[in-house]
Amino acid sequence: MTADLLYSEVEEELRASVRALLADHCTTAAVLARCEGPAPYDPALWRKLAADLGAAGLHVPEAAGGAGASLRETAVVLEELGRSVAPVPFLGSVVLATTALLAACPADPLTAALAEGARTAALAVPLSTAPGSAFPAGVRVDGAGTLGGRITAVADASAADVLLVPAAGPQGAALYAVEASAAGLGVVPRTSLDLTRPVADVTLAGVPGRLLAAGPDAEAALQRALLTGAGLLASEQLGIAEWCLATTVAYLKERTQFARPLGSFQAIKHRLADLWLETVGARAAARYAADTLARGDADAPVAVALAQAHCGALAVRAAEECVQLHGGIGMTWEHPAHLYLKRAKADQIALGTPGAHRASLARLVDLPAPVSG
Amino acid sequence: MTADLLYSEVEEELRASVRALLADHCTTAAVLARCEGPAPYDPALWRKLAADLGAAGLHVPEAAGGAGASLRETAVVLEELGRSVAPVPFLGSVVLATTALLAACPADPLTAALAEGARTAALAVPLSTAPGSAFPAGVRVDGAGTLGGRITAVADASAADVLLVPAAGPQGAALYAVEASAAGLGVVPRTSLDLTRPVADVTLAGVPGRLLAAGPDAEAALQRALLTGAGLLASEQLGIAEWCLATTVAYLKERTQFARPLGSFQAIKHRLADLWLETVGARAAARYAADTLARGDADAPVAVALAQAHCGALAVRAAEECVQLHGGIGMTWEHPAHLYLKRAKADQIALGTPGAHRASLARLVDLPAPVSG
Amino acid sequence: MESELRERTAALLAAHDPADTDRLAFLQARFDAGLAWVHFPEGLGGLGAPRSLQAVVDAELAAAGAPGNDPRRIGIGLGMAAPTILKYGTDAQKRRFLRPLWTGEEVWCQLFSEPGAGSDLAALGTRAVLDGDTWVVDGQKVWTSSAHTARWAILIARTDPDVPKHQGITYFVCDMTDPGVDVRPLRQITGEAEFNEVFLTGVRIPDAHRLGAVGEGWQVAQTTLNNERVAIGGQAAPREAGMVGVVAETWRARPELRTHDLHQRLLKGWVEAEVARLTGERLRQQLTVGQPGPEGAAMKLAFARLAQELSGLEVELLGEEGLSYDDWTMRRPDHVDFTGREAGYRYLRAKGNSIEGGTSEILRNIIAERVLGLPGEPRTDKNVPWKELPR
Amino acid sequence: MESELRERTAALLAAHDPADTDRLAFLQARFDAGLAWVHFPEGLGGLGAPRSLQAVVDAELAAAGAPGNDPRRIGIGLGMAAPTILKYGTDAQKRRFLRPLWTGEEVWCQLFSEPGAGSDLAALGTRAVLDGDTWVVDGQKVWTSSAHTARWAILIARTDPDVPKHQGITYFVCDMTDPGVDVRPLRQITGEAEFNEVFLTGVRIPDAHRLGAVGEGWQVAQTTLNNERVAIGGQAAPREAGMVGVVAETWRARPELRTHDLHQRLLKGWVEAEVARLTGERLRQQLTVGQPGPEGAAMKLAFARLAQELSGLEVELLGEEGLSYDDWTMRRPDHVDFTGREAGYRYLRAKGNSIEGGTSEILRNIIAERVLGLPGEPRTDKNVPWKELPR
Repeated sequence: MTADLLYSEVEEELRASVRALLADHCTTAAVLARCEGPAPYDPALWRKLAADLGAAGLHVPEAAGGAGASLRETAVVLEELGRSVAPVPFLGSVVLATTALLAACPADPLTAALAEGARTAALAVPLSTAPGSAFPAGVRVDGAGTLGGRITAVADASAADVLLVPAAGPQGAALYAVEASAAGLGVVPRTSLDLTRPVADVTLAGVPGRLLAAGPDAEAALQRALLTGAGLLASEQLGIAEWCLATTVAYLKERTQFARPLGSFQAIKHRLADLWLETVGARAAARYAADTLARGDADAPVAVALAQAHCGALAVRAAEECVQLHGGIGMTWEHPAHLYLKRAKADQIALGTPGAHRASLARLVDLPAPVSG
Repeated sequence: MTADLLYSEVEEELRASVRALLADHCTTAAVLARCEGPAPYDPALWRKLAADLGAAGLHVPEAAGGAGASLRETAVVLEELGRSVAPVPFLGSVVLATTALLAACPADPLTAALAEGARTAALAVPLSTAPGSAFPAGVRVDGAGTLGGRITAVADASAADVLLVPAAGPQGAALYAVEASAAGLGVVPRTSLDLTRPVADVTLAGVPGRLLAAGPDAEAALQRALLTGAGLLASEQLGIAEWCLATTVAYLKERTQFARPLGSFQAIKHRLADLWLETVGARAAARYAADTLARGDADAPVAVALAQAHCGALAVRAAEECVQLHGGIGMTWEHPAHLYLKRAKADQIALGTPGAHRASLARLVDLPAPVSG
Repeated sequence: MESELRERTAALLAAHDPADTDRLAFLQARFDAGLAWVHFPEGLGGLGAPRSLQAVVDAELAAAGAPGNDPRRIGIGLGMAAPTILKYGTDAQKRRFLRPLWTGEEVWCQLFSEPGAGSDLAALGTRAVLDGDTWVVDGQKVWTSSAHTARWAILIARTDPDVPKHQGITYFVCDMTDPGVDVRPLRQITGEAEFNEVFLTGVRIPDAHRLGAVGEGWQVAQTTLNNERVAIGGQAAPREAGMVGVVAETWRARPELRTHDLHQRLLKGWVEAEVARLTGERLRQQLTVGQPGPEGAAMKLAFARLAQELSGLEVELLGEEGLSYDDWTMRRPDHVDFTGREAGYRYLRAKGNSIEGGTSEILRNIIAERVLGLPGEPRTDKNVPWKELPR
Repeated sequence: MESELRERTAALLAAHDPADTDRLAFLQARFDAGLAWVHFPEGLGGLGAPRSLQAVVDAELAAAGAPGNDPRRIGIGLGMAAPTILKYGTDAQKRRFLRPLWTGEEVWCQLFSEPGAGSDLAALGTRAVLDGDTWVVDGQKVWTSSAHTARWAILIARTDPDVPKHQGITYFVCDMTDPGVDVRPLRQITGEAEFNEVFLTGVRIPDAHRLGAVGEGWQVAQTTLNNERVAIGGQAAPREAGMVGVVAETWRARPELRTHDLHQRLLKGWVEAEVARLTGERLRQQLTVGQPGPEGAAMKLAFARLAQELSGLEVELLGEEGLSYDDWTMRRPDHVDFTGREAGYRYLRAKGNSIEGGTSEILRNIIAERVLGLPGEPRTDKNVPWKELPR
């Protein structure tokens, strides 16, 4: 194996910068206060992260206006964003939309705008879309070249300046850029399970779009985005799990019951040891996914499915244990545990459930299902 | 629900008698000593149980030479036999063969001989056959009316005086009685995972048989035997789990580590509490299966599949926990835990795995599988 | 006895035709006829009859269209306060409290848990100090359902901090209209607020409202808590009742959502749910013939695990739809309704099942020690005065 | 350094052509050339080089067809005795023991565990009493692999029962040919006997064979045990190595055995196995750059769980064939071979994975306390003289 599963010094420095930024500008109290208001995303934080710190362009080549690092670095940012359930459209804009754009037409000026954090985009597919799904047919291009149709449950759409819309064009699959301000475009936020990454329904009625790619290029761009999104989501899930584990451990060291710290009770200790073990595994799996994606390694589809199968379930379990082991306080709105639980549960569905990814693995590693039902 | 899930006083008395018999004549040391020898079954114990105590004829109607009780009482005997991994051919003769015979032709003199414990039979199907399986085609009836073919992994065959053999006859499915002493019949014991209920391969070459039932009657008799066997096996599995739990609890109360009884460690306590909970559930499920079978209730197929799905997995888990929580001593041949582990694991395969029974439930309770693989 | 009950029920219905009797008047008449809870003593709503015969009365009254007392609204009074008052109350207390409790004229709540005393309830710090013949209470309680609708509360407070924690507790009936009682809603992760925080500041309780002796509140509270656990675990239910039925229905109605992964998990959940149901049924049958088993704690454990597994499965099954939530608005429901809301709500609310009314961890301890007889852990808090405990 | 090693290896090969050198003579020459374990000191089989460079030497020698020292046969000597002798031994002990240990001339075994002291190893009761300059040892040890082939044993015994249990232990090298050593095979649930019970009756050990100070045997033993855990967890492996590969192969070869239940479980097991493999690979990479992580204990836990799950799944997958066993004959294998035998053997043998070399329960304690920093449980055995402990 030639994969590098460690974090480089540069990656650790990047992590420290992002973590410091989030510590200052993304307290859980602030996230909690914002999530029910009219503006669930934090534009100031987003500007600092995407533009000032340069996190939006890490995996964009320098020639296309980015930092020329790789998806490994972007994954490190996602770990930290997961650890703080930050209300920023990073997954939608930096991971999904930017990856699709880089695959479709990297020279497009939008690429540089996204990489600089000057503009924000979203990929207009339901967040639940798994890699390998059929090209969406919900939006059609009419004779006049405008787009019509509807896409449900799009992540980060309400924070986007521009939407990348897969559509069924005259020559088949096509990918368009549509301005959020365009007439005929509607973005209606849903009441979302995940309070810090709400989804929205997008409707298009005769909306003008700019063609980015068509045919196999459009299909490949979408698949690349979905695969990359699923793979890097594992890093976010790792971050969620790490926060939940660390927060729970800290609480249990302090909280006393029966004149002993709760964390001294063996049943609790063993559960946390098991959770730690799975988290250690998640780190290896998420790193492997990021590394194979960054290198364009042929094993990337296996690595992504593996990471999602493991990390998707782990993040939920870690958040559930966090709630349970905090006892009553973990059930209250004022404690941040529920923000992680809701993000973890939504992430479990996002870009393919663990079960869907295991089904992919069955094909990829030749462990076929029984022939009959 | 009209099912009676409790044990009647008569049933509790029966249990006490069987348990007393086994305490005297079926110590684990004796079972261990016998299991590797040339005679893995204990004929003296079998005679006392089947004939003297009358356990072979409990569910046989008085008119057919039995006690006129029901499968509920037979299930109680199985609980106790499971609790002591008794090396007697009860499942093969009393449950599988007798049930098939009662369904095929209850007036046959063999019924009374089996009910009295005067003779011992086995049902010649692989022990792994699940209810609902297609009628076996391994044995054929030739023009001369004799039987030829092979049946693998038959439980209790080496202890049987007579084999009930499903065969493909001239008019389709048929059930024959074949004397174990008949020329051309071979019963070759396999080296079996389960040391206390070995399986054997049965070969027939021109063996004369006595026709017991043909066509749909033969098919129904076999299905009735398999369904009853699977349902009552749950009681044996309950007995295994109860022995494992009780033995483990007793050991952990006594064994000291770090100057404390091992059973005072909370992680251990919680595991045993969970195991107890599943055992309590197994008792309810096994009783429900026995009761619906005894009453011929239409819900019996659901009850049997449910009981097997739960109890089959539970017995294995209980035996595995028994080995693990005994530490090194549980890994030794001299400790009886392995006899239960091996029985439990073989029972998990016997008469359908838990997965096979869950698949049955999917059909029975209308929870269909996805259409495509 | 059964025929006498049928006669009394008929007489009640004859004297108070449900069709033209005021609801409250009917309930009061039923109480006075000894048909409220037949196992209670005569004069206190019962007839000293076997508890199992209540079903006979209930069936006759239901058939006649008689009004019920809405147990869901007054569950804490019926399930916890009443048995405790019956066992420990003075005659005056029983006469004063039980009738309006049963009819629902007066709602009750329970002031037990504190922010620092949940599973370790005996560590509670709310203080009650005697001033003449009145106790003055200060402290904070939490997880109090119905506090905002309750007229009375059962309350435990520390009356002696100088003795070990179990010994210095006393049990009271607290008037929720006392000006020192401040009830604030406690919002949960579902968005709603079923429970309250209750701040007690100089609340005055006459000594006549003490239940049991001073310093024996812990023993009195055991009666309350044992009844709580029975109430949670003891109900019979048809197949596919509860969470499993909700998921099974979605499964049947929505073939396009099915996958083999979900199918296998659903089947496992169905098996667990049906086994739990049969276990509960067996428990019910044991109680009927007077063999109470220890399965009550097991039922609550199983119920919590199932509700969590199955509701989590349902959200996954719904996929894209599972990304939505029905409503985050803060509401004040008067009971938990798992089926009246959507999957996301069920998923979040079920997380409380393994915490409220005894955590799953505590229930496992109870099973291990009381049922299996495993030894307790080394205790460092047994003989230490409460005021010296770490907290 | 690397080039120097290559030169030395070439010189060794030039002076001792593997094609016409006796196996033992070659191994001795290799040891004397400092190429046995390059991180050991000069004169003791090494050159004080970085441990990671051993791979360079090994590769060159393997390419030249040089004989190896069969680490499987002498694993306890290499993995446990050698690091301990190196750290705590006198110069005389190092010179006497390390060379024949490495070449395999002398096999070693480990006399640590006792019937009453497994996870709580420090509770051990085997006594060693000084008689002049010789220790006289009496007691019983258990789970001793290689005892029947070993020339030497590392042994811990109690030399002072009047102090707390960790303080009264001393560490020895025991001569297995002493007439007081009685080795008996210990049969396992698989039918075979990998291990032994060792009865020690008046065994005489010269004080010169003590490792470390009297009463400091517990600290010395930590070196041995830490090396054991690293040895178990630290190996890199290709995808589908181990139990998962066996099951996957059966799955691919036998389509008629497949069911959806087994398929889902196999996929979960495959994911777990591959995640564990990547975790091990990450650990290896961390060690290479000198960041040893605490993942070693995790690897052993994960390995045990996986081996048990997957071998249990394999037996179920085989169905009727799973009812058979290959052979119950008592054998004395010199190593565990999971792939050389059938499914039933794998299933039974894997049960030991979570017991031997530190139970999974103890490993979870270690992770919780040493990695997560959770507080220890109340201890009642810390300051009590060994002889007063309950047992």
